[in-house]
Amino acid sequence: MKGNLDIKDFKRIMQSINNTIQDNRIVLCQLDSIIGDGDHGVTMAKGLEAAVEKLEIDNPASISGLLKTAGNAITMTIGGVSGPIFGTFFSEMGKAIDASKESVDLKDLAAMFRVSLEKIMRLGGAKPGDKTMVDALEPAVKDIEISSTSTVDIKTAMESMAKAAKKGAESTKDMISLKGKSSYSGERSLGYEDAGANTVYFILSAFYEAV
Amino acid sequence: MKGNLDIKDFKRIMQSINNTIQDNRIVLCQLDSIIGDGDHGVTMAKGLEAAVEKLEIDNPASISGLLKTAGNAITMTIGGVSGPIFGTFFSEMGKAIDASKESVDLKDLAAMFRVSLEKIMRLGGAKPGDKTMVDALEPAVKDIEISSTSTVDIKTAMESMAKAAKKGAESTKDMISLKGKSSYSGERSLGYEDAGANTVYFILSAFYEAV
Amino acid sequence: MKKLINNPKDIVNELIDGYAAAHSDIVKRVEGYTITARKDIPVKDRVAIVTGGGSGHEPLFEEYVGKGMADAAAHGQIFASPSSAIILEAIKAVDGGKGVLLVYCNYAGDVLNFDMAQEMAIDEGHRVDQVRINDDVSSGPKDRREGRRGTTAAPIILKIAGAAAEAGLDFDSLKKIIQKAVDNSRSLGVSLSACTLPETGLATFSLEDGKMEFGMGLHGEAGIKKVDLLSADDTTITILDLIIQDLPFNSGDEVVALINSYGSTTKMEMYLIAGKLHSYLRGKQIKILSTEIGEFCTSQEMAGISITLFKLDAELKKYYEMPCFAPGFRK
Amino acid sequence: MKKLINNPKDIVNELIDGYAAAHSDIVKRVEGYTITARKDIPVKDRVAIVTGGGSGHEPLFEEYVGKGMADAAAHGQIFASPSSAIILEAIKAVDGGKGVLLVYCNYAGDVLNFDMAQEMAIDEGHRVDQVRINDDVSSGPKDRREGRRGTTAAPIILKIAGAAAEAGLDFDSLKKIIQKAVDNSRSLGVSLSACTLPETGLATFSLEDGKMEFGMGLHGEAGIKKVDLLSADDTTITILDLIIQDLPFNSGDEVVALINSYGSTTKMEMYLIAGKLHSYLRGKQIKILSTEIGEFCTSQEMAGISITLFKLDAELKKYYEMPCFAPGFRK
Ligand SMILES: Nc1ncnc2c1ncn2[C@@H]1O[C@H](COP(=O)(O)OP(=O)(O)O)[C@@H](O)[C@H]1O
Ligand SMILES: Nc1ncnc2c1ncn2[C@@H]1O[C@H](COP(=O)(O)OP(=O)(O)O)[C@@H](O)[C@H]1O
Ligand SMILES: [Mg+2]
Ligand SMILES: [Mg+2]
Ligand SMILES: [Mg+2]
Ligand SMILES: [Mg+2]
Repeated sequence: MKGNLDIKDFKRIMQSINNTIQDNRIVLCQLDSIIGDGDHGVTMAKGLEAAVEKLEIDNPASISGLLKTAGNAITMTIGGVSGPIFGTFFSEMGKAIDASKESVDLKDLAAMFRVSLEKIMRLGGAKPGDKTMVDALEPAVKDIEISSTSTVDIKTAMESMAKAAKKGAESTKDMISLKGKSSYSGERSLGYEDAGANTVYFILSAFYEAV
Repeated sequence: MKGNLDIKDFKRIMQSINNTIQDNRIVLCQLDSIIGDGDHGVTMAKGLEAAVEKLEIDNPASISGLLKTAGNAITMTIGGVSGPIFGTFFSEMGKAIDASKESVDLKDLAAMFRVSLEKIMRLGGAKPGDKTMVDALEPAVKDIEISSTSTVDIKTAMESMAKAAKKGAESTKDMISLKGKSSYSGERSLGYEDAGANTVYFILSAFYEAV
Repeated sequence: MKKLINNPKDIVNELIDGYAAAHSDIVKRVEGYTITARKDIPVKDRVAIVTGGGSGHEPLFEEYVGKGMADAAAHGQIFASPSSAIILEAIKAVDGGKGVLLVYCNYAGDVLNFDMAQEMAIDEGHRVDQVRINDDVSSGPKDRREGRRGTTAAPIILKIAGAAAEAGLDFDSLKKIIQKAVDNSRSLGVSLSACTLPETGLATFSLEDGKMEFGMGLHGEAGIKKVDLLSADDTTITILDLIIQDLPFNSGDEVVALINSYGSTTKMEMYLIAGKLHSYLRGKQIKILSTEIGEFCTSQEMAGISITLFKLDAELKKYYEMPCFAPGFRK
Repeated sequence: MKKLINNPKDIVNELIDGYAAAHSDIVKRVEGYTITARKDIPVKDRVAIVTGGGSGHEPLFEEYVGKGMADAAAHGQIFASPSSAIILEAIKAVDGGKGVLLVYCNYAGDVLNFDMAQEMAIDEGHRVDQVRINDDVSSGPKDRREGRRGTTAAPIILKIAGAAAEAGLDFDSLKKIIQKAVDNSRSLGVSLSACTLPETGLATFSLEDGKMEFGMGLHGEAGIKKVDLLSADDTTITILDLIIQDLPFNSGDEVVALINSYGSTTKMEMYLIAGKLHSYLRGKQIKILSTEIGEFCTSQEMAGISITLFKLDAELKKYYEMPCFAPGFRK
């Protein structure tokens, strides 16, 4: 358990996220099938595979570079809504910090997630309550911001953040989709969780596990 | 129960045959599905419906004319193998007797069926054992020929003829098809009865019932 | 299988009316009959081509009626050849004095009815002869080719027939070149799922999960072998090997390759097959003039594909490349 | 659903190679990318058209690349729009100096990625603008048309765009006429059975026996109403009524009517629909210039059909009737 995360930690974290998404490919497709078009799991799996491969090849020297490289690989590879949205998730975290920064603490991390969330909301135009990944990410970011004002370590904070994402993902069950393919289902989207919101949970829990 | 059959009897017989074929449409399609292409029941049903309709319209004055009209209607309407083969079945019976003939007895009937059988075998080239309707018709014709040398009445003879057709149809189960669409199934046609052979049985049993 | 139909007994009739309405620039219905025909029949100064067969295989045959293809098609009910009466009517409708060639797929029912129609038409003073399409290598040994079924070579044969007729070939020469086109065609298909008869909703066969059947007929008649589902690549190679050895096609040959979907197999899958077909034939030094991909001859919504190879010589190539304008085939 | 595929992860890649091999007379692949393009790109002396979208809807989009249609199509994975990187590459590959118009179907993922690509291309000095196709009346109210999905009007819009580009219209005029084509198109579909994702084999929805759903999306997104299976005639009328009142189409209008199969619906069924469509529009005094029937935009092997009506004026009619030569659309 560490106070700060360095570039090696982030490499491990990205691998952990990739593994978790590969393992949950079908689950995520099934969630997307019910009210969307069913591709979310395979699309995300392709994106993270590409990100991890690109990191192998480029071997970026900084945390910032690593996160930007991973995010750009996702954006460049998978298209769909997930490509730009989840690509942005990583690349904006990278952009939020300086290339010279060799490690990040909990406060940095909270700030990075916040930047990411806001860019995603600007890019896709989704607000909390629209039944998207924002509904998992937004409470999760709030949660880590609270943790960052306390004395908990990163691991504990990430655990709590992942739990907040999980709760957020579950809360999408009672929402009517207003964004993306599931929005065509209108009221029929009630009663089912959003796929992308669950992806946020999987990403954050894989992050937590790798810390 | 009558010694001779007149034109009224033949009208009733044709209606009875039509009813029986309509009732067994699906059964005949199912038999044709397994080793053929599955249309035999609907094809025959269309043919007999057309025959009976044509008889209503033309109202032929003789038995010969009635059978020729019915047979031609089938040949003209339904195509496939069944059209020419079962059309010929009726029309050749009609051609076998003179237009002036007002009633037929058992001997006439046996001769008419024989003419029909031989024309069908020439037309389609099928021999007994090829797994076609000939395998029901041929033993049936032999059976009525035997009856016609005895003193039984037409009804009894037809009952026996239908039974012989039934046995003939059942015997096709152990044959490998050499004619028609089921011939492509080769050895895989073993174990299943031929559809057209069953049609012969249905025709003859409907004939018997209407006598 | 759910289908969008009206009165099940009236399907073929409605289908022909709808077809004639949709393509009224090219074709018409011969009123009162299940016959589709070019708008400008009877044809003057050349031999006419009549095709036809059972319905349920759309776009076969109606979409191959048009300029540079067939003059008319006689349609039977679903999976049943047209009656001789319908075929006779088609012959009479197109004959402009130079005679009529019947070009159709070799099935017992079709042979019976086309033969009868030919005989009747000759009795009525028409000049009529016929060529039977028998491209399906799975339906009989090579030394009994006359027993083989006609399948997806049909549009290619009709393309050649129509072009050669349009070019003004005399009756005997036309028959000869159509026969050569047939002799130069080989097809084989594979089925992955059943087709259902629209009138009864019954499947004409069943195929277990994870299995496919090579050589299954267009009506679900049993094929030559049932195997575990192969990849697109292995399916392509299996089919091509059987076709290539049958004619045989040799290094240096030039061919038309046609990839046909039986119904619910997607273009996505067909392009995977096209990719393998191209690399495999390249490896065998067989040149492809043209690749035709689509639904040319279906079995309702059956899943599966067939491949046809058509060997060209200078004459066939000339006719293949001539323009044609039918709803289902354009050059 | 059994499918003929190889490595599930490589489908789109192989599909594009197979497509380029099969139609090498017209198109090529832009090496290294899931992009199909006319062989003669970059185009000189006229504005270029780039289209694209998710795969799994073949022949959309690749078969609408060709002379008189799109210059290139950027392809995403199955049911996922192409990434901005791929779209950017397509823009760069076709731009011959007169700029590029992006013409694509309105889905959130496509909008995000085409927007990003446009921005990047403009940064790199290209002139780029876009028109979104949004013909599907079932996916939003009329007063929020900008939220509606793009569906089977795509080949018609690309036909107009390609013809007008070929005619040499300047950038702004071209954008205007493509937008007019979109504004004059309305579509609605009905689904009868599910589609499966080839990579997972999972169905994206299920539809009970005896039910059909109006307005279901091309990816199995829920539609506007689920009803008991209707006849072909009633299905046609239900769809037409919703389309006609939406634009609205009026007595005296002239239209192109396109009848699309989503996958396993047969030509047989489509011709029944064509028959009813013709008689129904005749009754409303709406004239049909041309009826296009086939698989134009599929959802894998989904059963169902859609109808598109496209209202012509003199200008649109002129461009619609100009020749075009793409693998999936010829005039
Ligand atoms: N506007 C948006 N902003 C943020 N996330 C979104 C937006 N629209 C959709 N999403 C997320 O994207 C997920 C769907 O991703 P994916 O299946 O890859 O996209 P597609 O709609 O192209 O199939 C949804 O579950 C949702 O969480
Ligand atoms: N050459 C033949 N002679 C007599 N009957 C035949 C011949 N070939 C096939 N049949 C009969 O025809 C029946 C099939 O009829 P049908 O299904 O209408 O024909 P199709 O093969 O055109 O689908 C077979 O069951 C068989 O009894
Ligand atoms: Mg999705
Ligand atoms: Mg049959
Ligand atoms: Mg049949
Ligand atoms: Mg998608």
